[in-house]
Amino acid sequence: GGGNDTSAADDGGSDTTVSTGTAFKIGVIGPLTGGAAIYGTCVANSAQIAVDEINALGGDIQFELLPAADDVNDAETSVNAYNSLMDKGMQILVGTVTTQPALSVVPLTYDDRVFTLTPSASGDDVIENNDNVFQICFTDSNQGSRSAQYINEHFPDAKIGIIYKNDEQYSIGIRDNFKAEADARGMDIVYEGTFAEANQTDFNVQLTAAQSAGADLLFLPIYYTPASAILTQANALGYKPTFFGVDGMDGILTADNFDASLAEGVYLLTPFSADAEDEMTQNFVTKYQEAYGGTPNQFGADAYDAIYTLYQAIQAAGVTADMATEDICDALIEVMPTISVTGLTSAGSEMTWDANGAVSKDPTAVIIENGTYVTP
Amino acid sequence: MNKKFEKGKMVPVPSHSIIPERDIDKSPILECRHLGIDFGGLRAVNDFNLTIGRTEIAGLIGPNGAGKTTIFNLLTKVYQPTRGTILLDGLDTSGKTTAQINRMGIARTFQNIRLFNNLSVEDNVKVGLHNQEHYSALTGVLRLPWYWSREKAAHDRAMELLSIFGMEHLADHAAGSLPYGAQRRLEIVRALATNPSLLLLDEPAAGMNPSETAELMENIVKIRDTFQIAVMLIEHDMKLVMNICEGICVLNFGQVIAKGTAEEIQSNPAVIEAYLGKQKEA
Amino acid sequence: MEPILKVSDINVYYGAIHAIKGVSFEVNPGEIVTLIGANGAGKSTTLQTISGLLHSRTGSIEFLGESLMGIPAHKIVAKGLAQVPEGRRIFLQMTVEENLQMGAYTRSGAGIDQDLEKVYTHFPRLMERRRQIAGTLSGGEQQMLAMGRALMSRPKLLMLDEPSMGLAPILVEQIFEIIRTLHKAGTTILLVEQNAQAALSIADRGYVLETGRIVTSGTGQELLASPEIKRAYLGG
Amino acid sequence: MEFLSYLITGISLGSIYAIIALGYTMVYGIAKMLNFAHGDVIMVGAYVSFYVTMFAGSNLLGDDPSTLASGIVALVSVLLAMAVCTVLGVVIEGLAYRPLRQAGSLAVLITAIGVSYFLQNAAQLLFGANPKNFTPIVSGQLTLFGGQLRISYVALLTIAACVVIMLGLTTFTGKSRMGKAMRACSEDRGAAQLMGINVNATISMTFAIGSALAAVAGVLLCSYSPVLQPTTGSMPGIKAFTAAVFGGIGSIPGAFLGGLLLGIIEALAQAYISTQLSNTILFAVLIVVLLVKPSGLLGKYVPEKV
Amino acid sequence: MKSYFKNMKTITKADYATYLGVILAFIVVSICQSQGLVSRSLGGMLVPICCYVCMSVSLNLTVGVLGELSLGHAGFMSVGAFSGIITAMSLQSAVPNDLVRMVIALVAGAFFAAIVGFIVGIPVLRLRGDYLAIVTLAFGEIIKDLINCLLVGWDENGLHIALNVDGTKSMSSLGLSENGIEIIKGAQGATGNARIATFTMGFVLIMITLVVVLNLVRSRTGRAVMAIRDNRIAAESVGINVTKYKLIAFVTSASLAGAAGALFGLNYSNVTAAQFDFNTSILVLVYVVLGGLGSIWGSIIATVVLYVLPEALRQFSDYRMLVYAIVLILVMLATNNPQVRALISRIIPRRKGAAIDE
Ligand SMILES: Nc1ncnc2c1ncn2[C@@H]1O[C@H](COP(=O)(O)OP(=O)(O)OP(=O)(O)O)[C@@H](O)[C@H]1O
Ligand SMILES: Nc1ncnc2c1ncn2[C@@H]1O[C@H](COP(=O)(O)OP(=O)(O)OP(=O)(O)O)[C@@H](O)[C@H]1O
Ligand SMILES: [Mg+2]
Ligand SMILES: [Mg+2]
Repeated sequence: GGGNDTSAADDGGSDTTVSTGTAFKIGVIGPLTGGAAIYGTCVANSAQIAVDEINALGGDIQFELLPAADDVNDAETSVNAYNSLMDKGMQILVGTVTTQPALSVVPLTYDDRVFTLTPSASGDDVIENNDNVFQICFTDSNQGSRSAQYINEHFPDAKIGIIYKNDEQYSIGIRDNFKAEADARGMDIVYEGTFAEANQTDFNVQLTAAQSAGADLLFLPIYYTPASAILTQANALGYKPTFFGVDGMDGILTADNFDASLAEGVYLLTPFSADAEDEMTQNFVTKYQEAYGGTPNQFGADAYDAIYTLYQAIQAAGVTADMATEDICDALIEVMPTISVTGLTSAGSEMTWDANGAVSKDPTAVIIENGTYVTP
Repeated sequence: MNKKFEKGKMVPVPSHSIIPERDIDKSPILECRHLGIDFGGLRAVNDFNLTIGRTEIAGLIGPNGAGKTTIFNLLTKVYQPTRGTILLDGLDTSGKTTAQINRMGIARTFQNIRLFNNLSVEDNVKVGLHNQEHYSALTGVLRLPWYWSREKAAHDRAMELLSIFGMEHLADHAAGSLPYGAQRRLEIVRALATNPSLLLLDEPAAGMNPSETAELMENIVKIRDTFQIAVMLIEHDMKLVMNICEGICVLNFGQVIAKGTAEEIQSNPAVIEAYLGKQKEA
Repeated sequence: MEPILKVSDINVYYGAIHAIKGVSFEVNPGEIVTLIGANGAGKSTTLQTISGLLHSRTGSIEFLGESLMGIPAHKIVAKGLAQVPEGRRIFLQMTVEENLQMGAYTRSGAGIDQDLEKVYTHFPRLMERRRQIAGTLSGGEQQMLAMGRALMSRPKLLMLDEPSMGLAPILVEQIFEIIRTLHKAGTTILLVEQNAQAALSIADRGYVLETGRIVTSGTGQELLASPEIKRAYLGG
Repeated sequence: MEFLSYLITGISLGSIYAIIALGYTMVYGIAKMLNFAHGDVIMVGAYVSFYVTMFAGSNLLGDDPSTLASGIVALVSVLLAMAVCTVLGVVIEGLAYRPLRQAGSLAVLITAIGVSYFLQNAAQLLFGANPKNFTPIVSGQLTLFGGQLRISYVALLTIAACVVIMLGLTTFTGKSRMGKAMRACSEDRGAAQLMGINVNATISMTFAIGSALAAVAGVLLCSYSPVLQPTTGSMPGIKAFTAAVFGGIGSIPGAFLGGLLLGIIEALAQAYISTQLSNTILFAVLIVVLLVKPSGLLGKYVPEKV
Repeated sequence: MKSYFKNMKTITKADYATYLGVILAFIVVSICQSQGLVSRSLGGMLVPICCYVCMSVSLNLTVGVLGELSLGHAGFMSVGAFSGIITAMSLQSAVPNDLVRMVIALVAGAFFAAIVGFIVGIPVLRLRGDYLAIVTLAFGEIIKDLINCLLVGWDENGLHIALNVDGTKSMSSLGLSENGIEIIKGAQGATGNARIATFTMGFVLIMITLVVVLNLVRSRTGRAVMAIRDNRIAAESVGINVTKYKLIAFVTSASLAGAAGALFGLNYSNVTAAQFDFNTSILVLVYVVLGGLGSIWGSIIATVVLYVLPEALRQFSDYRMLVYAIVLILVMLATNNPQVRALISRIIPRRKGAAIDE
């Protein structure tokens, strides 16, 4: 632990206290309630783990993680959440968790000159028209075109079906880029079906249609909750195409009571696997399970990496917590393109950033075999 | 005499009239010809013919379920007639809506009181004045001078009308909170506010005690005299009907069984049998 | 003789309105007792308080020697007290026959069908319309139905709230005839009427209610003869 | 053949809507209130069934349970879910709705919304935000036409349950003493009391039945589409409300028909017109039907006696 | 004239108190803001609060005054928001002044919402009670779905609009020129909007809404509308054209919601159709009912309190929505408790003929 000042970091299970003035006040915004709560809570918890680790190092750089602010995955509430964090003196924002709220919050952080590092808001627009926003996750366009490329290379004759969520930017963004790339490569897309927040548990019609259109590879640029329903229902229909997911698919093996055998042979592009053998992942997953129960998903891993990235950037920039927020911001913007970070989600290599804020790490495809991710 | 009112027979005006002598020089205010309506299989009203003079007080009586209220509903287009025509002041009313009928000159009260319960007594009357004191919604929102002058006129007129029944002091009360009798009177005032030429009253004395009824009788006559309008009323209180109705039409099973003056009706055996019973009084 | 119904010193409020102010009266078994009074005097309120739909803040109501205070309305019916409410309040979307059956809700099995027949003989019109939806009946027909329905519970005390309202003269006579018949058959009746003349002439005793208070009482004949009553309620 | 499978999808989805709608219609018809918390009772029912099955799976049944054993577990889980939901429904009614008996219908509506928020958020705290994958109470399917047409047993069970419940409720409200008491309460509570009907008990009973149905619906819904989370009930709840209105709210056969049609329209619209606009099509059909028949398909239009 | 004023006294007093309260609140908040006494959190909520106040006051016109349950009010807000944003974004170069552009956008929002309100209103108002509720709900969902497919861009050739029903179209199919702006991108909504809404404008909009609603209610039109609410058949029998007055109330309500929506849209750099869903309609309905049907100042207070409440409850973290739900239920139970009501009516004496201040 750091000093013995009374400004307790938060109520999130931290045993560290930090001295006033030397700790960077970091805010997290994400959905803690509502339908997307699972992503937000995982981010908040994982960030806490990373912050505790860094504070425990006892170095000059200490973090104070403000209580995570709930945005219910809603653009309007996220602005309120942001303002409430600003009232609490937030200097750096790790957030938001999802794209739509990010689009509302990012212009504000830009105006306020608050350095922003989003773990998982992957929309291309999130880092457009600003200099202070950086992503840990890869952008939707990146994933979409990479997926198309991979499928084209490994399944050249695939008849492709796509099921995506038509009221979520993440899903649409990946699908649009996938389609553009696929069209450019002359790939054969035989079916496209959509669903919305309101009916994201029933896919019988889409699956029947995909099946009768002869799709033998289903591209699913969606999160794992609806994906688990798709796998279950496809199985019930006796429809067995190759499923190909993106990073949102990560977590499917840990979904409560999900019959993991259904996910056998599913491909996905993911930077993170909770059962990877490396020490870093094991450490993170164990801590997470101890503190919060359950297995963290890729959102959490991104958040964990975000905190460490921040740590490294602050070191590189040599900023201190007593500096003005905008100075911290400018300094960090300066150094971001220069640092390289190894993390849970960098797939063994290093992450670097361009000046625009996009991360460069290669989305790698894995296949689920015997309940674990394997590089095919 | 009775032969004149034989049902189903087309006879020139004003011989349908219950008392043809009244307003003999003027055309009748209301003429119903072969009016009828069915509810499913039930012929609620059939071949109803009636003519009412300009300033006549007419009574419509008959056993319960005879179709009296239904006739009011037909006249005011709450129900669309299955058969027949209604002429108001010589104009055909077919295809008109209830609201249009009111603007043409028929106002009514209801057997089950229908007031605007949450509005004040004064506002109830002002709603009745809706088409009398006219200004547009925009004028109202912008409160142009015209708004003020019309509102003042409406207020004055409402108070004047309420004074017929001496109800000015109740102006601020919510209509729904009034005693039953006062509610019935308010309904009449509201109907009068629409400036009708024919006023239909459905059981105006129901729920009133005899002294209140006596007062009501006077007021109905007073209303006819001051406004020079025709009044048609449904009532089971024979004292009221026999005393103020100049002509009475008796209905049974949707058919007219008798028309005439009070004396004629009271001595008509068919009416006694179907409706009056062995009368002791009135 | 023990009164079948004994009301003493009840006070009923509608929010801030004090509608019944210390009313006391009693009904003896086999009697017809009538409450008369102008509009808004509190007659209906009194009946509703007895049948448990409204509650008195003070006093007591005893029926067959048992206190009714605090007993919910549905249990009071089961004790043999039925009310024909003002404004009929029949079940508009049920058929005529279903309405009558609802009247016998507290009873089981025996005699319901006979009673149904009895009601139909009292009111042949209801027989004709037994399958009609009650909401489309005429006013008078509905009144008959409401009375018939109350009779179906075979009440020991029947409370009638303005049963003649809106009825054709011939039916008014009939209604009073029925009241007389019921009375002869041993039913005790508490009658509220605007038609004071008719009510007082069949009543054993009557009470006059004015703005929530009982102002006079006496036998039916006494009240009929009283000049004040004549002026105020008989349109004399 | 495709058409048939879409149709069957539609019918089984529609049957679920119908069961929920039956609960809605019961409560609406009798208590005259829109119980927007109904959808969340569904969710609670599903969670109860989920945990019972989980518990049995890990503690009672072996690795390879017999069909009979898992069948019994399924049945017990449904019964327990019904029991819990019945109690929940009665408690909600007693605590939140009964005090509002004299208040306007909108006050009750808003309270129901409050209850709905409460149940959803309580569920998130209790069960976590992580979605559960629900194990269907029956698995397997009927294969017809040499494998071209598959009908899952869940679908068959749902359809059968729906028909049985509809018939049962129709008989119950039409014929039984309690059923008639319910109809009487729905029309005029004061008059019903004068008939000797215990209004509070009757309304509690209505909620008990409605909530038990919600539990059944919850289990079937999650057997059909296996993702269970705190918000699971809200959209089906709204759809079912729509179905109830579509069929004529207050009418039991109407809720059945409305639910079924809604499911079929939704499935066919998704299959043949647009998955994007399936809700739009569904709601557009609803509006058109209501314009032609303002009281819903089977709603009885009792004209106001003037 | 004098006696007339005397008669109107009680009503106008309540109205003027409402105006005065709003003006005072605005002045106090503005002063605090200039002194730096308003936290960012509260400051950021001022404009949305203004929007929701207008929403609830206008919904009160439909629900409280007209007496029809509408579950799709957010749909009109949505129409207003997007038409407002399109207007403001297209005029960015033509009308450089933010204030003028904002006013034009608000008018556009109100106008288009009124048109949609009219189209929806004609069929909808033939229905009654809960049927109306379901159709407005359906309409709200339809609007949401349609806007989710809507692609809009602007360049010097004017507006480019496309409906992406089958997923085949994207922003590029609009064929915008080099310096065109993408305004609405389907489900992603409108992104990159200029945030030009101000608290002052919000205040002005509230005042306009209040004047329109209160003056309408106190006029011949308002009486007709309330008469229809209380007894449709009786209203017809005194010559009131029921459809016309229902429509007037409904369209007015819709267009005020549209203006509120436009202001809302101009306050965020990103607005999506999904934000104006059924839950938002319900939220506004909660404000209205909690504030008291027909009570304008009640709507205002309920809106402010309930909007701020979830924010004030942030310290409860995970429990905050649970606490919110409990507070909501308890308040409903308390305000409808006869004893509490009697107490309130003793504290705030009411006019005997309570019409709208009930
Ligand atoms: N909407 C309707 N549907 C079916 N039948 C109806 C309808 N309205 C009235 N009736 C029937 O038509 C007949 C005439 O009813 P109406 O109300 O006109 O009687 P009335 O003469 O006014 O009787 P009362 O003096 O009792 O009020 C009755 O038998 C009634 O049942
Ligand atoms: N629900 C109510 N709310 C408020 N006041 C009421 C209510 N019901 C009745 N009152 C008032 O209580 C008093 C007594 O009313 P009640 O109905 O008992 O009179 P009544 O003697 O039966 O008159 P009527 O002959 O008109 O039926 C009246 O002043 C009436 O205005
Ligand atoms: Mg009648
Ligand atoms: Mg009475």
